[in-house]
Amino acid sequence: MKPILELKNISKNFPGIKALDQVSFSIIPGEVHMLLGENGAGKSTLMKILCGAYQADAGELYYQGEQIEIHSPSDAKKFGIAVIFQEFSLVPYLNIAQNIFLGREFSGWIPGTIDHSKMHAEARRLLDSLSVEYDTHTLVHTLGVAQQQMVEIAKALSQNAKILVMDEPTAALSDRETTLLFEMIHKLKAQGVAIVYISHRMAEVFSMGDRISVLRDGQYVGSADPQKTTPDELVQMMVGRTVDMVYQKNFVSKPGAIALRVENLCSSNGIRDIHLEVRCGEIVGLAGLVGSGRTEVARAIFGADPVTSGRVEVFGNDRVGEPFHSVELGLSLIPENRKSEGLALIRTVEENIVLAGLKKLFPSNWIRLSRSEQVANDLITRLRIATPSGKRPALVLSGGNQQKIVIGKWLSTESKIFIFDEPTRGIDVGSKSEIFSLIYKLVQDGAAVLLISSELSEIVRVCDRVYVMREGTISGELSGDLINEANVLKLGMADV
Amino acid sequence: MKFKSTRIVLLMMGLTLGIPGKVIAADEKIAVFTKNQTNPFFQAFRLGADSAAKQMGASTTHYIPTKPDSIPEQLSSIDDVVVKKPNGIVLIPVDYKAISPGVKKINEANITVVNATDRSEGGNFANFVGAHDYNTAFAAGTALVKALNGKGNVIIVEGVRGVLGNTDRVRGFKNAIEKSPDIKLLASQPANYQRLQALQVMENLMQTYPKIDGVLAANDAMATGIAEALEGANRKALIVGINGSKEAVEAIRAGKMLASGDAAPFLQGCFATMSVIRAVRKMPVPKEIIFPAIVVEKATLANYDLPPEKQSCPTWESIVR
Amino acid sequence: MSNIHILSKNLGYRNYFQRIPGVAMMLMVGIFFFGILSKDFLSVSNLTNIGLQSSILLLISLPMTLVIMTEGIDMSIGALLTFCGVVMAYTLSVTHSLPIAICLAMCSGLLVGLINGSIIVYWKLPPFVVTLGTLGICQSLALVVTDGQSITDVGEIVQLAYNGKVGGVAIPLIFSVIAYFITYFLLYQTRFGIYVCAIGGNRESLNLAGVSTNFYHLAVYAFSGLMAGVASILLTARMSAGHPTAAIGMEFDAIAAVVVGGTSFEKGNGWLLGTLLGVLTVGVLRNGLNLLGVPSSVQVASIGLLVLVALLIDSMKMKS
Amino acid sequence: MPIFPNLKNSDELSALFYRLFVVIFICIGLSFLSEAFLTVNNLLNVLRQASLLFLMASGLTLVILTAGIDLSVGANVGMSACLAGTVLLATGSTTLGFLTGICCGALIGLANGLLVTLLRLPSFIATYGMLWILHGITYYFMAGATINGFSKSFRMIGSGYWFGIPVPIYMMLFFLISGSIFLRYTIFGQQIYALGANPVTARLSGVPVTRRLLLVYILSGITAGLASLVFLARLNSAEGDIGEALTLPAIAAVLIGGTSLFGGVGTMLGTLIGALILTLVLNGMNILSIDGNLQALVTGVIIIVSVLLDLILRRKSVV
Repeated sequence: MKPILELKNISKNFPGIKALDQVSFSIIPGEVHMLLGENGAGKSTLMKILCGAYQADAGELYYQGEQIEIHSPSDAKKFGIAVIFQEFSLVPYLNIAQNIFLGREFSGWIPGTIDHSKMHAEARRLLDSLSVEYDTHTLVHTLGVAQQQMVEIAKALSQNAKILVMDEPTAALSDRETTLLFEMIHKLKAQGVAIVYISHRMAEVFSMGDRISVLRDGQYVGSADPQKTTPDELVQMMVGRTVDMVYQKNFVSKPGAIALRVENLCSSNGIRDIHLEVRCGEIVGLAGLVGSGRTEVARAIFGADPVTSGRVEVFGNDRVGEPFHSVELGLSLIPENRKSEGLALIRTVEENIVLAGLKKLFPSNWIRLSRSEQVANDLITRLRIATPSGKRPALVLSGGNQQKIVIGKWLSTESKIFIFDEPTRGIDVGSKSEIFSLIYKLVQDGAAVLLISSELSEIVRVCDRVYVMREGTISGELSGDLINEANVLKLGMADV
Repeated sequence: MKFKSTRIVLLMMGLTLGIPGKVIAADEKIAVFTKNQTNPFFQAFRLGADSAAKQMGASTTHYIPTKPDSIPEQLSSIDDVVVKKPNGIVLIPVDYKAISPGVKKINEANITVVNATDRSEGGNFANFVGAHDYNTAFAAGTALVKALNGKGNVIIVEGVRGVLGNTDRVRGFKNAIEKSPDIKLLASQPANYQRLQALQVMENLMQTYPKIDGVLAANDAMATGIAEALEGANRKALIVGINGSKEAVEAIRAGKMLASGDAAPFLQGCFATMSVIRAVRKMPVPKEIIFPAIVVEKATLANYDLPPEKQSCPTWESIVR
Repeated sequence: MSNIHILSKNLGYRNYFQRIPGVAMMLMVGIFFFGILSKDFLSVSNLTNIGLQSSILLLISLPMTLVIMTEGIDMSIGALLTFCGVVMAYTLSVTHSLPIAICLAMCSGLLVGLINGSIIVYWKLPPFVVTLGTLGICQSLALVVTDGQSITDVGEIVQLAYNGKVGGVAIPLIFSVIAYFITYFLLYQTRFGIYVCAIGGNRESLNLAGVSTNFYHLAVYAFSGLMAGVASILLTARMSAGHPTAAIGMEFDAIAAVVVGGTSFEKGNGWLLGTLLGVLTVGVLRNGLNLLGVPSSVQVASIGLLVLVALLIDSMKMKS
Repeated sequence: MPIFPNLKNSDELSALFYRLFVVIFICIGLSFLSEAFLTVNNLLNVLRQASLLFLMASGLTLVILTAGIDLSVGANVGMSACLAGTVLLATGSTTLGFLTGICCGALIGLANGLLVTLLRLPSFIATYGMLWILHGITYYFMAGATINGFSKSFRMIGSGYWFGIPVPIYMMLFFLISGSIFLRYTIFGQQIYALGANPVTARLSGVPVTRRLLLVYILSGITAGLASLVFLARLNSAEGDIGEALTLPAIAAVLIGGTSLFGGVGTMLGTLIGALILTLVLNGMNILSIDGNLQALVTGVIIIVSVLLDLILRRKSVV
């Protein structure tokens, strides 16, 4: 089968970095082409070039054999290329239908006007095909993350594209929606759509992929056949160095005193009578489907959402009021959404790192620049944050490094309890393992860790105990050998 | 039942008392329009109006744009007042031309209206009460020229460009100094009737002009500001303002200012109101009452000891014959 | 897209009621209150009165809504309105031809709007600063054209634009209604409207959708300028003169009306009807207080209170 | 020595550099056009005038750093001035006058702060409403009167000299330095930057957002109060709308100074430069006695050009 789209020796430079270097890459109708690579390996740049957001500095594109050029998003559309982006491209105060057909509205009888009814009908049809039933009139800002992702997918499908590029489409999806998506992908394959699928989840890579290509530091490393390769090989290709398998845990954690105790906690954000406790020196997982209220629990514990009843004890003393009390008590939260909740993007790496620790570092309220600089640099080296200097704004760094900054922020406060909310969402394998070894380090030094994750494998491999949530409350606790994917799923799913 | 009858009795008593009422209060409602809240001139005018109304047993309501000197707002207020139909209106138009549609409206509703201070271009009024800005400015300017013995360097500090009063005053100043060839007009810069801006404009002008003998300011606030500027640079110049406001009087007494053209705001208020009430009561009023342009100087200070809020209007006959 | 859409279609009546912004309540309260206290208030003549007085503000508040929806702001619109008025009056005094005058007024409005837009869109300068600059420029131009005088030899016909009636309805009202529906149509029935919302909400995605964002962004400011031109017709007619300081500072009234009407400075969340209500509320308040003969200083304060209370009611609703 | 902005942060440094360039450019231009410009006297004079603007703008800078804005600053100055003036005349005690002015300013700031934090009103509207309310109250009590004639000792702060340099300039320097130190060398400053850049992050990182916002608005109020005192002392009199004319210029100064309306970026020095630019322009136009009709135009153009120039130059440096 000959490729519908071929990229030959594509290069793209940004001031400072070589984002893509001589990358060649082909897309064949009716197959799912898995694209792997660490963050900053050039995947997103490649996508941006495909969808016309960037132009390549060098190299050729061939569409069904003849050479073409993509100068703008509209060109990309001409060639039937559609992209599902990772960071949402939805407009908050437009409704679902308008978002799906943004830029491709159905004209009404007067030129320039819109045929609302037709648009909603079409949107309805699409959503049904994904078998999700939100009203097409709802404004997207009222939707949850997973729902928005589904709208994203619908939007891409609506362009009935010949080439469909998906960047981490399942990152925000619950298992149910994921299966829906996969069915949809199979349908599309049958229709002969070519799919480029970017993912960090090995399971997906092997279950969905027909072909696997790996990028590293903007260069094409090689292809692999999912039948003939193993996760470790892939990881090696991606990272370029042999990493001991990501989650491997080479110590036995010895739980100590109770660090965090939560008693029948209820919050206006929808969670009800939550009981849990985390001891020093152990990693406790908080599992459950997306939307089962894990993040809400974290926020309520941290004081980010108002507590309506129940209590949170930190080392024996009550936590009340705003987050800054929690911080003083040594509680720390690595939020799910690092860009909008974890970082002040326009401020420098250094300022971000010391932000949470200011009070601890400078009890006199007077800042010694040398001190903060030194603290920041220590953490930058310790966490292997890849940045030219602490004086660069945080927004120029890659996802993995940004996540490290968010963690570093809490290391600069000598806090003893860490709540990680999806610490590895959309992060490459390399940084993943680093982040976990970091977590292990913390635990060995006697910190208490509460880990929220959608990746069961993570939960199962890493945690000493696991609380499973369902519909806003805790449906069960697992420990020891009972911790396995099956049990977690059973507790997480609504009773069947 | 019982108290009802008593009430009727009282009421009849009231009537009987009321019968010879021609002489005492008929209590007309008079709407008074002024330009802004902050300028002492209009404050004095309002006080004059109130005192006159009190004397003649009428009542006043004041309409002032919430944004200083806003034409649309004064027009709107006029519309509203016309709906309300007061017995008489005293109108100081924010702009003598742009307000004329409002005047037209008043006339159509045939409400008696007196024009004060700035002579409105269109419409028919019971009469006009005022002292022309031009004359006042001219007189004040002449006072300065006299004090300078007809020679020296002079600066004009203007108010808000585009506001009528300012245009007339500046014209008055200029004509006054043009009369004597040896007087040199160095510059004429706007300071928007603002004390601070006047002060800073003066400071800046002093940098370019080493020798300034006289300053003509379009109102007293600016004049005093300029006085401060000169004092700060300890330089001397004769300053002339306009309005004859309280602070100007003090400044003149203290020798900080030379003079201030007095447009007699209080009297204007008095007689504008008196004439509108008289017109309503079908008593004769002259076509116009123009107050001679007076200049407050050391010599004439005695007449200004009493601040407006303590003054009360002179009798109609004392002025109008 | 607009809140109103989902409200009617989705949530049904109770929520729609719940969502009534503070400004609407203020308006009802105001009408009720003044209606009782002043016999003249509810008279037809007075109500038209309010309508007439609000017309100019409405004409510039409508485009302001769109501008604010694109996360921008137009500080120059008051000065621009003044400038256009002056241009119109001047042309009339020279040519005595109404069509030419109107045409020129609207053109100069459009032109300045385009300038604002181009600087903001193509040079990526913050709208606030840019329009602050053009504010000064327009103010000066108005002064230069008139040399600080007001221009009055504009002839009689002009006044008709404000005092005239068509089929018993005052022309400014007709202006307002047409303007409102045109804007409504643009915002809720056309691509333009969707893109305006998208520019404020998520510009990147609009670009990726292959829409030339800049064009529509520019169009918004152009529209704003054009409407200033239209409003200047009424302004000139109202004063039957051109005056170089007539509408200085009106931009704040417009912005206040828009925001009080429930349009927010972020994420392209706008509501056109709210703007209309906002404008009317201010009009009712001023008129009512005048009828009651409340001292001006109190009026000043109560306008401030109105703005705050209206928003307070909304923020209370948010909480509940 | 980096007391001013974070001089190690190349972006902030370059931003300032280009703005300084604008100032120098204007100065050179003016000194060619008029020999009266480049004299010690005039420069001192410009500085003194800039200091009044800067006093108002310095507090405003903090507010804008938190992505807010304070439109009531001018009205605040007006009210504080009138109140302080009345007290000064009534009691004749300078200290009491000072206290009144500053407290009045601070209280108004507090009111703004509460509206913005507790009631979550957008600062633009909250302070706009406040503006009208303050004016109303001031007009009501002043009733068109002006107050004047203050003691020499009090007027020192406005019109006095120390070592041949006007006192307001010292105040300006004091506010510049203390302001910069506050922003750079106290955790409050850092927290204010963070909270301007991303309030959510700031809150989740243990910044007491509400308190910091209140602090910012109160400080802005206090600077307004102080400005009002300097106005009083400088003018030796006050009326209701004193300072209103300076609201927009103050905001313009902050924005020209490179502080972003979206918060999180900006410096005191930048604001000072902004104030200088505006003052220089006016000073120049007076010195050259440019036609009054054109003055607003020139200012407008300068505002746009200075921002644009900065932008162009910086793009160059980036690419």
